[in-house]
Amino acid sequence: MKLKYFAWVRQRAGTGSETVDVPPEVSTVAELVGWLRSRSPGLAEAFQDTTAIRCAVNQTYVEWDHPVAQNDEVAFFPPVTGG
Amino acid sequence: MKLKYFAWVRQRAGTGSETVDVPPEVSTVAELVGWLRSRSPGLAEAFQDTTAIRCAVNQTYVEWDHPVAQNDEVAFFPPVTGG
Amino acid sequence: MSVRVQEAAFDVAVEMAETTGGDTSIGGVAMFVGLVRDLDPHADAKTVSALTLEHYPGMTERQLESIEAEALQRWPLAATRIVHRHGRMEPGEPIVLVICCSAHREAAFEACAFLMDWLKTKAPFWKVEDTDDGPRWVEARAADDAAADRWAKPEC
Amino acid sequence: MSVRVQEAAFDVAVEMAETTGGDTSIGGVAMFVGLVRDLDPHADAKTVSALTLEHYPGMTERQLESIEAEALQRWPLAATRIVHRHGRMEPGEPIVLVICCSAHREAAFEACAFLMDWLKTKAPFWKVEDTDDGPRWVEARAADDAAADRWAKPEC
Repeated sequence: MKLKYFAWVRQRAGTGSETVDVPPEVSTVAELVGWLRSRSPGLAEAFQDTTAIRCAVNQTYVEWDHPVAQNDEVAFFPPVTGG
Repeated sequence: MKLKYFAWVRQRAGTGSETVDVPPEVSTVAELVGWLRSRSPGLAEAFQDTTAIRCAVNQTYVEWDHPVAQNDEVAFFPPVTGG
Repeated sequence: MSVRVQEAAFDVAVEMAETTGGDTSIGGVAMFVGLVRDLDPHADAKTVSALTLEHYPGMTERQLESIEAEALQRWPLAATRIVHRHGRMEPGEPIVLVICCSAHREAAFEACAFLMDWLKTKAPFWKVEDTDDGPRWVEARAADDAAADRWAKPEC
Repeated sequence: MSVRVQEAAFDVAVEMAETTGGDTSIGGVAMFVGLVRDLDPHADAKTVSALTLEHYPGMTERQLESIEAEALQRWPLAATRIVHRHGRMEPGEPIVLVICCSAHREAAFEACAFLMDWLKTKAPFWKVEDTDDGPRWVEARAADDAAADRWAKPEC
């Protein structure tokens, strides 16, 4: 699975993107976040308050109960501030 | 009194501006129009349908009962179509 | 505060740079450019080969300045500009430019729409179109009066 | 239909000419340019010396194209353009440009405001400001969400 992090999520995670093998029991965004928290202190800090984090699967905004699969591109980032 | 005509009012009047001595009994825009109608066939035609004509006295929009005086600049024109 | 009536065309980028003038409190610039269309939008849609704009020198500038002053009073604007052309223009040419600069985009957008609505109904310009059937004076649109009127009413 | 994400600045006059493309059915061009402000409008108003915009390459373009397609569906537009910059910018520099061309000014204005509201809430860009206290991520504004939401509701 390809993971992408942007803005302060990226800074806390310590990387902008990584490719990971997720355990088979991880089937939703929420479960993925739970698993990511356990991987490093940086990721634990990045995902401490998930109310401030948005998710996109394959470049489309999704909710936390959205399914994730091995070949997906999953991105995490704060609410956008463009324009 | 300085008179100005614009757009099709100008074309029908046959001139864009003229300076006239108005009789002392002409004291409002409506009275001025009545007097102008009698001055030439072109002016009579220009002022035939006054519902389609707007008036400005000294470059400010006015209604037909607005007073006019000898030194005023009085302009007649159709509804504006700028922009 | 800046109003111009001229025959010459204008460059939007130059006008915008002059209007913002390097004021770094400005966050948003709303602009509108009116262009000559080749189809008369009114009535029977004749093809328009050229447009000539007549205006009332002196009163035009007064009217534009008064409209601009009202916009500056109603919205928190850092800078505004109105450039209106007169004379002969061909389809595709710019007729009018309105620029409104503000810290916030809502004020810039609203003031720009307000100014255009008022220009259409208050600025002493008259258009004559050269059509297949010869020259024809453009008639005022009731829709423009309605658009201008909405700024006089309380918001719904 | 035209969307670009780039580091380079843009020239409004060139972008406008390319967008209208000599289409003489266009009567009105509404444009909006967002500029970098030197004051953080949020919270405690720190002085901003520079802004860096990070984005999500790939998703950004998809999102802008989808927003633009929605505008083209909702309003009778002859042409639209969105140019959004990323990277480092200083106060006074342009960040974003939206152009909407239509036969009628109402459609051009509304679509332009709609696109800006959606850009603010949907386009995956994030701003970090260099302030007196060091770099700081700009937080999303509730007012921007409210502005975007108004397009989802029936008119009052």
